[in-house]
Amino acid sequence: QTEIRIVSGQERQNGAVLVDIFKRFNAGQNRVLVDLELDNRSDLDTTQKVLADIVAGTTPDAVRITGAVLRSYIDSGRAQPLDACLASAPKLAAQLDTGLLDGFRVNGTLYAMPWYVTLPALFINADAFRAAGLDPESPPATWSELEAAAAALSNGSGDRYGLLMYMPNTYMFEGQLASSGGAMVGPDGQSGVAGPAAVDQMAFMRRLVKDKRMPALSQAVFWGEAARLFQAGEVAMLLTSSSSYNSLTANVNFDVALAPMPAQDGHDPITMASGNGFVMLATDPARQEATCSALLSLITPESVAATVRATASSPLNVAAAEIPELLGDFYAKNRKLVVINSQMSRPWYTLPGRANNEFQSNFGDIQHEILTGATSPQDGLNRLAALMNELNAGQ
Amino acid sequence: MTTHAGETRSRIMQAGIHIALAAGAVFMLLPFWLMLRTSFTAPDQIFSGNVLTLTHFSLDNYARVFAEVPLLRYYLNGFVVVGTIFLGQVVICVPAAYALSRLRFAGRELGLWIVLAAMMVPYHATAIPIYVLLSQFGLINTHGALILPFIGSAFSVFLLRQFFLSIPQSVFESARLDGASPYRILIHIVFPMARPAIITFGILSFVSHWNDYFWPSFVLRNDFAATVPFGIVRFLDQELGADYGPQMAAATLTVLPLLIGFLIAQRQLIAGIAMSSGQVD
Amino acid sequence: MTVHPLATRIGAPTPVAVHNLAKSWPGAQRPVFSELDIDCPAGGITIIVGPSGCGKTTFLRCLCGLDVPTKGEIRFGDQDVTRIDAQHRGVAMVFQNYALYPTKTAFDNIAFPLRMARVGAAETADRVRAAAALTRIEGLLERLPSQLSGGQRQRVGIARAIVRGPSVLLMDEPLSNLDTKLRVEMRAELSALQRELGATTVYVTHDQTEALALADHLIVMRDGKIEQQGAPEEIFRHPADVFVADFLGSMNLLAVRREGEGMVLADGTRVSSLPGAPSSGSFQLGFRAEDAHIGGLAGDRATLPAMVRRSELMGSERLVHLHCGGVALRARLKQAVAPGEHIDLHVHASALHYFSDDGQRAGAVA
Amino acid sequence: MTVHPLATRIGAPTPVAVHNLAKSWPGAQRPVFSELDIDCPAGGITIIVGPSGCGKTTFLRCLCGLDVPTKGEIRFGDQDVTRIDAQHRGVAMVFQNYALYPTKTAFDNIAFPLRMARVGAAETADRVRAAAALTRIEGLLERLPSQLSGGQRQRVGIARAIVRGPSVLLMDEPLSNLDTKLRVEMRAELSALQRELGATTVYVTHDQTEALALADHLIVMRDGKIEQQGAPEEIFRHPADVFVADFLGSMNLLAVRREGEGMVLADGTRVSSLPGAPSSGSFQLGFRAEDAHIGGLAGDRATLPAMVRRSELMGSERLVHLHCGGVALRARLKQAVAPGEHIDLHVHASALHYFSDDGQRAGAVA
Amino acid sequence: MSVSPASVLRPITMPRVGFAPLVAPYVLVAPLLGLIFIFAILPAALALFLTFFETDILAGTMRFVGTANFARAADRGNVLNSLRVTFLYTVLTVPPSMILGLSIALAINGLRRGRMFWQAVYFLPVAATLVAMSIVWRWMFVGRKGIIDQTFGQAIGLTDWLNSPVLSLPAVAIVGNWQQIGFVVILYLAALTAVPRHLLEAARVDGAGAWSRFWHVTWPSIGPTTVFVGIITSVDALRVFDTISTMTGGGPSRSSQTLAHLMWERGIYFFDIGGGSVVTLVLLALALAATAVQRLLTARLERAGTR
Ligand SMILES: Nc1ncnc2c1ncn2[C@@H]1O[C@H](COP(=O)(O)OP(=O)(O)OP(=O)(O)O)[C@@H](O)[C@H]1O
Ligand SMILES: Nc1ncnc2c1ncn2[C@@H]1O[C@H](COP(=O)(O)OP(=O)(O)OP(=O)(O)O)[C@@H](O)[C@H]1O
Ligand SMILES: O=P(O)(O)OC[C@H](O)CO
Ligand SMILES: [Mg+2]
Ligand SMILES: [Mg+2]
Repeated sequence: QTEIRIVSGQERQNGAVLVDIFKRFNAGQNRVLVDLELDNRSDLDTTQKVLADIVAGTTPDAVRITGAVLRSYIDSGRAQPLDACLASAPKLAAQLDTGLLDGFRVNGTLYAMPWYVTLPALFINADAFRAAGLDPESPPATWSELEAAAAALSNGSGDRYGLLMYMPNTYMFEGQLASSGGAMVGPDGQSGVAGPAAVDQMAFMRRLVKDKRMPALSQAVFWGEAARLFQAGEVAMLLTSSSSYNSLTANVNFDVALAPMPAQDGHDPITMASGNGFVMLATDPARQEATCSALLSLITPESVAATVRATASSPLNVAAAEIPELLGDFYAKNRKLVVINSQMSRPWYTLPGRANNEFQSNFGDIQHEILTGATSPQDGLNRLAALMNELNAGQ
Repeated sequence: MTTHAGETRSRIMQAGIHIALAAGAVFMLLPFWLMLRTSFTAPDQIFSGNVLTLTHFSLDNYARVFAEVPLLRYYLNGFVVVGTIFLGQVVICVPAAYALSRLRFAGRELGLWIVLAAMMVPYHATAIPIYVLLSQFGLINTHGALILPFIGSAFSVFLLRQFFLSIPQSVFESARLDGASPYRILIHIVFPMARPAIITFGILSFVSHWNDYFWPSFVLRNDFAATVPFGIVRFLDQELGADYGPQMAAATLTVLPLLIGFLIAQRQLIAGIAMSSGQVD
Repeated sequence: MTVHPLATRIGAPTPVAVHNLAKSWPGAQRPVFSELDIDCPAGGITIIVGPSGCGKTTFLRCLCGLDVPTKGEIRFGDQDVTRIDAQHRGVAMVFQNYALYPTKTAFDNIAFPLRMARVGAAETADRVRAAAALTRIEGLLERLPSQLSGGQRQRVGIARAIVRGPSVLLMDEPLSNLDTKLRVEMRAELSALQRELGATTVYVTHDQTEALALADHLIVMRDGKIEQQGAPEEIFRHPADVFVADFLGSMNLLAVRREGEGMVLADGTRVSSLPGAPSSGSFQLGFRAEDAHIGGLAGDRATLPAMVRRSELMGSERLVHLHCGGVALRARLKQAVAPGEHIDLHVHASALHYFSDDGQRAGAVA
Repeated sequence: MTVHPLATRIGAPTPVAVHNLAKSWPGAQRPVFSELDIDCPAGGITIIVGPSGCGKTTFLRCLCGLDVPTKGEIRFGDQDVTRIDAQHRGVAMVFQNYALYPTKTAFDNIAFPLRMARVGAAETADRVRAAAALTRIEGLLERLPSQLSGGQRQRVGIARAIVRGPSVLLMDEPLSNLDTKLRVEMRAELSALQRELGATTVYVTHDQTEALALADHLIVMRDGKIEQQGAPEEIFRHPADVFVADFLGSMNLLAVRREGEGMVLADGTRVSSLPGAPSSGSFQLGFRAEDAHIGGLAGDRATLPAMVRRSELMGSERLVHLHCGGVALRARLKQAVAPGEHIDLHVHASALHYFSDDGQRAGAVA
Repeated sequence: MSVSPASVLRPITMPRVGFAPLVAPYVLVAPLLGLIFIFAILPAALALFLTFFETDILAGTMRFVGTANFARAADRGNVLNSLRVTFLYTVLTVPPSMILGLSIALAINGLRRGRMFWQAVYFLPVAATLVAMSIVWRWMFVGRKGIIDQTFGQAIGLTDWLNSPVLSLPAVAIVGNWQQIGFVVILYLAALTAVPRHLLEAARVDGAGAWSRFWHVTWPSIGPTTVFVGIITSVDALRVFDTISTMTGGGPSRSSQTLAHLMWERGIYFFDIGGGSVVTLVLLALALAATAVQRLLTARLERAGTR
């Protein structure tokens, strides 16, 4: 029996379901035993540990990652291709949503066994909507509607805001940018983050902040505050990842409605898909095979169904959504989620090599400076673009 | 009469000091009150109403902590880890501090410098090499990883050395003349005398390792050897924000044994430090 | 079991001798002492007196091995122990500041050297009790040092030093913290005890009374030099110089000039002359307070006119402070005198000491 | 003659008196002292002697205001100062353990009370120099206390106390750490200085020599009670009880029975009888070491057969330890005697003291 | 008559002891120095070694790059900024902790009753779990709804601390003070109990008032403790990480990024081991300087014989 070690962070978000999946896997055969290590912190901390493991020579066989760090694993040559693995289970492979699957490929090679994919959604405090004379059933779809609704929902004194539509990373930014016709990387291979679409977006958000329609949160307090503001009824619309669905709806005493991400007037929304998959680090063929078999158990219809129920993510395995006893009735009961899953999406861009974190962190800082008016949108984004080019060149 | 005037004035002074201390105590205790208040408030009430008052008393958060976190195991681990570190420090640091303060030998000044420099090295700076070392010995995920790096505590040596310097050299010389070897001096004279100082650094060592989160989170991958702060972090998620209720309940449960311990050992602590920093009668 | 050579003393006490001993502290300009040659009589008490800071404690520390001399050798019997570690020298020492173990009871403090020598429990108890009895602390054995008064602590220190019957016993001002009555008593006890134990004892004090009372061999030190050594009586009677004369028994000293047959003090006061006085032009005249008298005195004598400044009662006598030719003198008199009174002091010729101008003994007492 | 720079107090010296003073420590079973009535003569020296722990220091602390008495009143002149804080009483004190400020030089230590009183720089320097001269530490003014020997520290402490010319000066064993020679000299200086300053002085010591030498008014304390107070000469000559007799001048005491005309010691040794001895069946006989003689003595006298145990040189005399009828005695003799020798001790009738069995004075010295 | 003491106290033989006195000091310090070598010196040396390499842990490669890491650190590394922030943080924590700690200790020391109670109250934060407490503090500092903004912040017109490049560092410093004041109080209380009582009394008799007594007696005698506290708090300021990481993440815009945080960010978060090592080097240099200062100061105090 081969024992393989799989590491995953974000225990609160999806740990329980992962435990279930591998428990079933372990029970279902006796060639491979999965030793799952969960850790309840960000993926960043998980990566830090994996780094230490690599140095120490105790590299795990697979590690769950998000798109944000996928490139680091690939570009360093650590991540092992998984095309052959997936091909070894043709039936399952056929059931996968090819669009979502693309998010896990780089230059045509599959580097992570997909597990789930989340898209953004506009979380709406339906009670507040009604109180402000708005209809949660017809949520804002464009920036101008968004701004109008935010104006109606905020009291302008900084106690109640209408909206929170950014993140301290490029997840939301890139979605808006793509929707407005921009791109992170221009056709010339240079950074596109200082283009007019990006500047427009930042200027729009700065206006919302200035008018007290939207709070400006710094990176460190962002995640806790964003959730708290929404749950406490201080922000009526929260544009965030749908993976927050369960936790955001659990601890509130008001109705939550969901809507697709709004886009700039005159454009169709394009959202970023945040992939959650497993990178294989094992290099020994026998271990690779064992790891492969374990990872394949993640994408069975049953597993995907369980995952979707737990995380409100998009179903990777199309079969799962179609089989009534798996997800069919889930979507019947949670119609809101259908709305989210029907958004157009693209994989979330990350910088190559080891540069993404540094870029993301600088993005968060610069965005905060722009939102608080410490720097102008154009200046800030120019700085960001310069850094991005430098980082890309350095890899 | 003068008596009365004097008495009254000193009474007013005393009352004034108490009031000033109470005002400062608000600052010191407010976070604790928020912690307690949050831990006793039902999850959906935490952000509503006045955050300073406790209106919706509930034990749900504690129930969740006990349900979701193997707190007893953490306590046990905590005591094992902290206790072993303390014993190790006593065994390693007391002799070294004695030698560095009261024995003459070539290289003593160099040894002192090494100890002091080690006390200053920020331990995040050396985390990865230490990790590699521990893993070479298969210690990752074990109690050993939480214990070994802290046994050679430069801080304890520093504190103990201050203490030994305050003991007249003639006491040690006298023991030499009485025919005791350095080892027997250590056992018969130094250890009994160092008791107050040992208690002092014991409390400080206990507090810092009981509460340490960085290191356990770095070298542990599962609950096997996890200490109590793990229980708190269980309810913290970088991307979703914190689950404040249970988290604060866990924090309360973490601090509790320390507080009880401190209240018991308080008198000794002061006495020990008093000796480390100066006069012995 | 191997027996330590130093501990095999059977019967004969160990003589202690130092030869050409010097000690300098690193960085100090001058040595604490140098070229010290001392022979401590075996089984006797050698007393070192001298003003504060003259190197007494340092010398003791070299003897017991706590400090290493810079030069010279230390011999216990036939053995050169100069480089032997303190722990092996088998000497016992009573420290100036007691140096008791604060966490041990008086009993355990006293028993410590025995424990270190792995002496059995019964013998330990016997010895501790004997040492405690000698130092009169039988009732205090269960107390911690912090519960004892200064004098009691000192006695515990002495008991600890004598409990193993050391062949060499060093004491650094062991009685300085006792009151006069107890000091006199303890002094007698210590002396009796020392004779009985036969330990070669080196005893440091700055109290000349104690020094004269106890010494078999007396050493007067000053700034790391030996001013005089020998039998105490001899030193007292024939001090080698004014320092010794003054330090032991505070001699009155007057600078005098010869003038014809007589002697004249600095301010011109005449002093009746005497046979035996040096013939040099100027010298110093010394006599002790107890050798001055008023009223009839037969035989050769010097007479000094003096004025009474103050009189102190000293038991049955008086210590009278006088002025004579601008110099302050002291006399121990039976008679009561009033301040302001003018009297003639008589000193018997045999009680007069003469020193040259540079302080060396010049004439002999008859 | 110029006025001493330290003696700048104007007006008559302040008498210090305590009435019915008592002090108990909280929790202690018995008070340290109670019902103390003392009148310290204005401008004179009152000396308190007594064994360790009898309450001397505590009494001084009440006088200077560091401790508050439990009962009774303290008066400086006409003023009741019982409740006035130490800071404002204007008394100066020399502490038993020096209490020098370790981070200040000797100069700054001495100048401290002047600085606190905002005395100008020039006057401060003058006064400090005068006080230093009196205590003979002129050369040490730049040193820190840690660089001074024990005796030098004590002198700095004295200088600090006298520097502001206090009207009330308290000294707690100010000379205990000096060597005999210096002690005798300092004692004289202190006494002269005190007369010049005219400060009412209360002086604590456990050295009876010092007590007799300095006191204008002497108080013998024991366990918080006054055993006897009065002129020192009077107390020395007529000790009220055996405690005083023993403590001041360590009197030899012998329990005797009348037997017919003679007196018999406990072991049956006969002592020649004398007129003036009490007629009661048993009592105690006392005499001082310096009143014992061997050889011819005219007039009424007691004769005691004794055996020499040990002889200590004490300058020109010897302190001889003797055995007489199972009791240890001391005699100060001029003659040299050998241990083991049997001698007859003679004591003049006028030097004999009689005490009843319970220790009270029974017969008077003629 | 009883037995003569001398017959009881006859000489005893002393057992022979080997070379113990010569080797003992080394035997006693060896375990400690061994552990320190393994767990502090060696890793620190390694960190220094790595400054000259570009290390990619994921790829497992190491490339000698000379001083390139230093150049990058100077250029993009924000080392200067972090030096400034660290210095500022030191200024914001060391003197206030010491002054407040001493004042509180003096106040408690002057009490007739209730000393134990107040001691415990002020020590409480020392015993608290910092991970949990910094979350509480972050929450207290949150803009508008946080307690700070609602009370004190509004009163003095300083709000939304954590989002402000000016106030975020003071916010962390407040927590730093809160955490360590109790420790300082305890250290000073201990020192105050050791102030020789007779000196205070002597000063009283010499006519010194409360302030003079403090300045001339108490302050000099707690000198060694002051040095000790200064060193300890400075070292803590050099290493501060946990509160910064949970409360501000070094932001906004690096306004609260101390050296320790920068070291972590570059070395671990940005996968830039070489760049992180450069920061480590700076930190170690500061630590060594602090060691030297401490050694000089205390060596002088030890010699001055204040004890
Ligand atoms: N460790 C040391 N380093 C440098 N000098 C020292 C040291 N110990 C003592 N001394 C100096 O050596 C000299 C002799 O000191 P020592 O202690 O022997 O004097 P002492 O005769 O015992 O005096 P006292 O009667 O005051 O005890 C003094 O001047 C002293 O300052
Ligand atoms: N603070 C205190 N609390 C309780 N008892 C005390 C205190 N200070 C002194 N005493 C007790 O009061 C008694 C008198 O002490 P005091 O210091 O006055 O003695 P002393 O006559 O000065 O003795 P010595 O000659 O040894 O200095 C002693 O029995 C002592 O134990
Ligand atoms: O948690 P995920 O995978 O939905 O990630 C999307 C994040 O919110 C982007 O940081
Ligand atoms: Mg000495
Ligand atoms: Mg006293």
